[in-house]
Amino acid sequence: MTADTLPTTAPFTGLLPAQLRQVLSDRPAPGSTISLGRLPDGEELLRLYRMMVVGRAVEDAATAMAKQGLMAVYPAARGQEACQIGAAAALRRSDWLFPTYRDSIAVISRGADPADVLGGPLGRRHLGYDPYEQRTAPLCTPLATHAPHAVGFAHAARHHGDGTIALVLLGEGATSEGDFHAACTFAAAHQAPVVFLVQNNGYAISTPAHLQSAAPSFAHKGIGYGIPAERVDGNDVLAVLMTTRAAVERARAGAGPALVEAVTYRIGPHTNSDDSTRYRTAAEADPWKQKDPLDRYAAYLHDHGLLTPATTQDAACTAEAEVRKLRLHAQETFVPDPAEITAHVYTQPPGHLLAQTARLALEEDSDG
Amino acid sequence: MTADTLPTTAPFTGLLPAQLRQVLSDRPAPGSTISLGRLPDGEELLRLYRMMVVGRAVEDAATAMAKQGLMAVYPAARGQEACQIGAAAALRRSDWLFPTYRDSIAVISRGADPADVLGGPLGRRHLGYDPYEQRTAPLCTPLATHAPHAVGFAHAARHHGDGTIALVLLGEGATSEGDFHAACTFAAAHQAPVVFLVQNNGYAISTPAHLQSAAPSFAHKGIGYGIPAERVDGNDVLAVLMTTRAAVERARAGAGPALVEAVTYRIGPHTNSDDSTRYRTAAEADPWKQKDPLDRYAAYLHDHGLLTPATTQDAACTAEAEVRKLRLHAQETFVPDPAEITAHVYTQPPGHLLAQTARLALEEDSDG
Amino acid sequence: MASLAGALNQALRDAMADDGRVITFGLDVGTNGGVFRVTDGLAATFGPKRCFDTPLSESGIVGCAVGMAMNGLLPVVEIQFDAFAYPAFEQITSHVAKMRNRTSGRVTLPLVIRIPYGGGIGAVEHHSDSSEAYYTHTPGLTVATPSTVADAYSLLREAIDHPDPVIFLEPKRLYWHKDDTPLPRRTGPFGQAAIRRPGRTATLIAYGPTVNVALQAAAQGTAAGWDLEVIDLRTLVPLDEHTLTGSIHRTGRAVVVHEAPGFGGYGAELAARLTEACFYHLQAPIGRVTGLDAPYPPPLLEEYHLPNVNRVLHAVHSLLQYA
Amino acid sequence: MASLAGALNQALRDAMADDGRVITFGLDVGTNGGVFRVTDGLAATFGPKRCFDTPLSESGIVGCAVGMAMNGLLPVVEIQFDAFAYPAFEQITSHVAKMRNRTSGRVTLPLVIRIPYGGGIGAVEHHSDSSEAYYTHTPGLTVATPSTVADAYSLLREAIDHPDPVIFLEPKRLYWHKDDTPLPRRTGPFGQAAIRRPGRTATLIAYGPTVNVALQAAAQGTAAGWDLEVIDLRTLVPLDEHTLTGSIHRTGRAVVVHEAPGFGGYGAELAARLTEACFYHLQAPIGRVTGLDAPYPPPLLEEYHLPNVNRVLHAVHSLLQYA
Ligand SMILES: Cc1ncc(C[n+]2csc(CCOP(=O)(O)OP(=O)(O)O)c2C)c(N)n1
Ligand SMILES: Cc1ncc(C[n+]2csc(CCOP(=O)(O)OP(=O)(O)O)c2C)c(N)n1
Ligand SMILES: [Mg+2]
Ligand SMILES: [Mg+2]
Repeated sequence: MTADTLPTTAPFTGLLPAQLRQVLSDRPAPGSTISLGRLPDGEELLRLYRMMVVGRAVEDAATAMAKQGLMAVYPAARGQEACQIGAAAALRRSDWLFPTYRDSIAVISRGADPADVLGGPLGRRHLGYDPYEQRTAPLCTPLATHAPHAVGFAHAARHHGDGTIALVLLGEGATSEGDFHAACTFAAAHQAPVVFLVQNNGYAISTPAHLQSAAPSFAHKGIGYGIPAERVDGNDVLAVLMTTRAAVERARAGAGPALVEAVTYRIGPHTNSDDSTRYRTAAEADPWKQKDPLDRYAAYLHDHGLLTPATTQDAACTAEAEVRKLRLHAQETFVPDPAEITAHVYTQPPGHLLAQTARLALEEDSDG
Repeated sequence: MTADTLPTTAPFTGLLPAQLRQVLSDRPAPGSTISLGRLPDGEELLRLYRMMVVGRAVEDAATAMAKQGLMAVYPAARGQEACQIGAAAALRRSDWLFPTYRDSIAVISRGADPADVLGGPLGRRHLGYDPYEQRTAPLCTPLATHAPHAVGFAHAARHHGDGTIALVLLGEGATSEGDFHAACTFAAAHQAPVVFLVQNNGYAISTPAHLQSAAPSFAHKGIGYGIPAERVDGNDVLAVLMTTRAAVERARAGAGPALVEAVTYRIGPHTNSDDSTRYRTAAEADPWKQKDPLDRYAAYLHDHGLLTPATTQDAACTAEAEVRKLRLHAQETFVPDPAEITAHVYTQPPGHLLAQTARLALEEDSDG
Repeated sequence: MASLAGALNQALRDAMADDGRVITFGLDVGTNGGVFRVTDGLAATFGPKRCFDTPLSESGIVGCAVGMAMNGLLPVVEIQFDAFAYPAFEQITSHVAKMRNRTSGRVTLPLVIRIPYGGGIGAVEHHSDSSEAYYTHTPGLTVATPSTVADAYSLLREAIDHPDPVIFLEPKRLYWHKDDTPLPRRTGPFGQAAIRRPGRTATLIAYGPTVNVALQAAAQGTAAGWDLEVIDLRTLVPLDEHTLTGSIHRTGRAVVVHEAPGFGGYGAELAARLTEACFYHLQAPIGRVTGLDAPYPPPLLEEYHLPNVNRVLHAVHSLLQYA
Repeated sequence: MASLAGALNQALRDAMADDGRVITFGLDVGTNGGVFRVTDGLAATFGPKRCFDTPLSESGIVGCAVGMAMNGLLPVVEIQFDAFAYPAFEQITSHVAKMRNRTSGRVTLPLVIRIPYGGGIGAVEHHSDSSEAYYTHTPGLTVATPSTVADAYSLLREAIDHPDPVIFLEPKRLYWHKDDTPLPRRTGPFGQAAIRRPGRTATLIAYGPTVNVALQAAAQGTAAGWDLEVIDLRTLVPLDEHTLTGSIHRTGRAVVVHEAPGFGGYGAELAARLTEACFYHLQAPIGRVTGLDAPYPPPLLEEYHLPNVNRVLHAVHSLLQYA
């Protein structure tokens, strides 16, 4: 696609998606921000950069830690940093994010501690952060099931009239699940202020996107619900941010839900226990590596005179510090407390569970 | 819509539906068959007429019988005869139909005995006909769940290479269920020879279609799966037949699944135990009564010199005979056999079920 | 005279009047007032923000309720019939039941899923399932089921007040059952079974639709000189073991009566648990009178499937052959 | 030396070679050979018509299998993990289980739903559920679960040969378990439990992942002078009551061991049923050693959740205090 074929219409004005939206160059000539609205200011641009550098570092560290056995498993988002950081940045602090297992760094970019966000993979608890504190729902594993939650949450927000928006992240594979369908149907029928961001990273484990759907694009799924949709270059953090922000703000203005397909690529395997050489060639990733979201964004900042040695240094240091903290946390001895297994099932546990908990405590006593 | 705005493109050539397709007039000037292909011949036209007359009579008799307590419940399709008869007529004898609880007369029009087809409502068995004999799946109640069955069936047909097509009937309400989504996704991904016919009769029980979906039409749901779709006047038996046949034959030719939305109206309540005055005015039905599918078709046949007193007489007599047989069947004394409850659960019942069946037989003996 | 459906309606109405956070939605619950009329008039009284219809997806209904409960509302959703909760099964098991636990108690879900259940109304297939065992086996769920008009009101109010999610099973064949209990009235908290009839010969344990069957059996049992105790569980989770073991200590014999298939049914848990708790007191194994281990039959066969007075009396008779 | 996963792979391979109607599909089962490699190489051997990947919807997978089974194929589908069968729950309960019954035996569904289940592999949430009780309570389903390499092969072949739908539960922590059983070998039909270790002190009843736990407990129990019998059920439906009652007649005591939560678990049915069948032979109530009544815990806590040798021995000890 060349610059002159870029969409010239404002986003979400029709039911069919426009062509792929880009801001950053993936070619020598710079891209175009046509009709996506005002660019973020310099400070926000640099904050995004720092978040992406931190995100990349956390991704790589977590993958290494999973290989070392310090984590149960890690589903890395290497190559998807622009989707994750760009999408989360489109939210106000008061808005809510509904992420999947792959969206750790989106959550981290909202301010949560990496050690908390990786609580699940670290194996000590199901979820490490407080959803209300982070205004972020639990990282969700059963595919697409968090999408109706976001719709209900947004519906309630509209009920309260508090202007909160819910942003759902999900993979292109998850769009095939019934709950994606339910979520879109309800969102549109009740005009809930919710935005669905589909990260099309090319694969659902080993299954390529073209086996997932025969639609012209994942954005084309919007029209069947009456939800306006856009496609965006998912390795272009500014396009993701600006398109998602357009969606978020139109929802806030009462215009209802929107769908964004961010086209990207999962550079690594599905998780550290997946062997992607079984189903794709290494060469397939090459063009995507050329479009590395971090490199492209750095080039953009550089072209605009924003990337000074100081900012680069600052980002690298923050990243290093976060990774160090994370590693230290993972290496701390963990003293498991079996009572945690039954402690949170009910507010008031039923008798049979209390009896079981008591037996468990006895067991611990006799062991200890 | 006036005749000159009628679609001029062949059906299923694009991913977006054309405008409403019609053949029969719903105004003084006759409609247009533009690009739907060749009209059925005179014999088929009259067969359709007879089926519609029989269908209407069975609908009305069944509703009356349900009110008299001769049936558990009856979900009438009055006003939807054109959808039901037209759609079923698009199939070859070797093709399979996957109907819902509301599609009794579609099944009857394939040759099944009304008393068998109404076996469920009559309360004696879950299903009265042999699916393999009628090449018709059981009438399905859990909404949209039969749609994946049809896709799997069609997939298997393609596997066998036997040219069989599966046609799914479902209501517009059922399109919101996850299984509709799964069925469309699988059908398109595997290019299964299956056709989805959505009877948009305006309501899902009391819920109007516009609360069900915010899409421009139910046909617009096709594009999100990469399934070409068409909208058709559901009270126009020829438009339903010809559009569905186009879909069926293109599937047979290997072009994959298609979606048809037939726009119609449920003239009566949801079932005899529903009170539709709670949620809609009687006046709302008036324009639809003007578009009665039977009247419109009779007018067409009359205009084309096909409706002789003999043919009218013949249809009326067939209908009367069918209704008489049905009533007689319903009034026959039914001697329930409790052993039927456990007889068909397994090919080889497990021990605990055999023991239960034995106890049941003892009970019967001691009672009898 | 209120019917059970009327009592449920009044419970919803009172809860909605008392607390603006209570909302109710589902299929046909708005204008139409629900297919069993349990939400009759609520949309008119409280407006479409508080009582409304949804698109036709049970997973959407339950999934949205989860999000709403996370965001300050108290959703009470209606599933139209028992078997139509199955499309929402993943939401129920993986989220409704687990949310509190997986967030270490940080996110609680105060929501109620109302499900008309059971048979006896001559309905066609998929409209008469007794699916309680799926829910009672799922940790994190609280499961209540009323058998009286007073309990219908009171248990539903308790369910709405409850901090955790409640599966509220409404015995549909009792919807039109009336009595002259004055409402509103609270009958006791979750986890408290009710001894509907005291007795010494044996204990009949029932809930929801089978409580009346047990009571009728007890009444007829007097002819044989039996004095049968009838316990109505009211909530299946939490289970009132105290009342049950107390009763068995007195009677030495017990029969569980439920409509669901027996194999792996809730009665199995009762039998296993109470046998363990009362081993020395039991004169006979705990009997189970249940629906057959078959899909719910067509209307004209349902009477052969459902537990009835004869089968209950037969079970008591069998137990009395021991010792 | 074949692993349990390898035995399953060979069973599929042999069944597919023997009968052209057998096909297998699901998530990532084609090129990737399944996340547990159970379908490894099948797409290469039999081509994409016989072994293929599907879009990401479990309801679609099971729903399509129903249609295929109606149309002359013998589908064997893979669900990736236990909890991901829940989106297919409506298809399983309302169609897979009921089709034969609702068509009065005219439409049978020869299909197999393979589900890796249970914990013990340090997996994150939603990847370790033991959901057998949902299936065993649903009339119309047949439920099998192997604990040995030989049974993995044989039971899967039986399942594929079976005329009715089979829920085939694969204990994921045994996938890499190897032994030197020569394959192929048939080990006995559905409904036949195996006495893995004869004994006279008490009967340990286990299946799938807990059979080895029971065997280890039996081995350790000898130190206390106990001679424990270990029975592997192999199929949960049909249940081999004969072998179980025979064993209890000899031992007078029994403990059920399973990973699923105890409340309303399959063990409840065993306890209830066997107590009724063996009332006079039981010296003590039937014990249950099960997972806790909580959602499956995070990896570093799972050892406290799972039945283990100590808990089994403790249960035996408790039973021996009776009489
Ligand atoms: C209901 C359900 N089925 C299956 C899985 C197993 N699973 C985990 S991730 C995954 C692939 C998801 O692909 P996609 O939605 O594209 O997200 P991505 O992993 O690419 O980020 C699968 C099948 C699951 N988590 N939930
Ligand atoms: C899964 C499921 N949920 C709810 C129902 C109850 N129900 C029966 S018919 C119906 C309305 C269906 O509307 P639509 O699909 O438009 O078909 P129509 O009845 O108009 O023919 C509902 C909600 C059901 N049968 N299955
Ligand atoms: Mg993906
Ligand atoms: Mg409708």
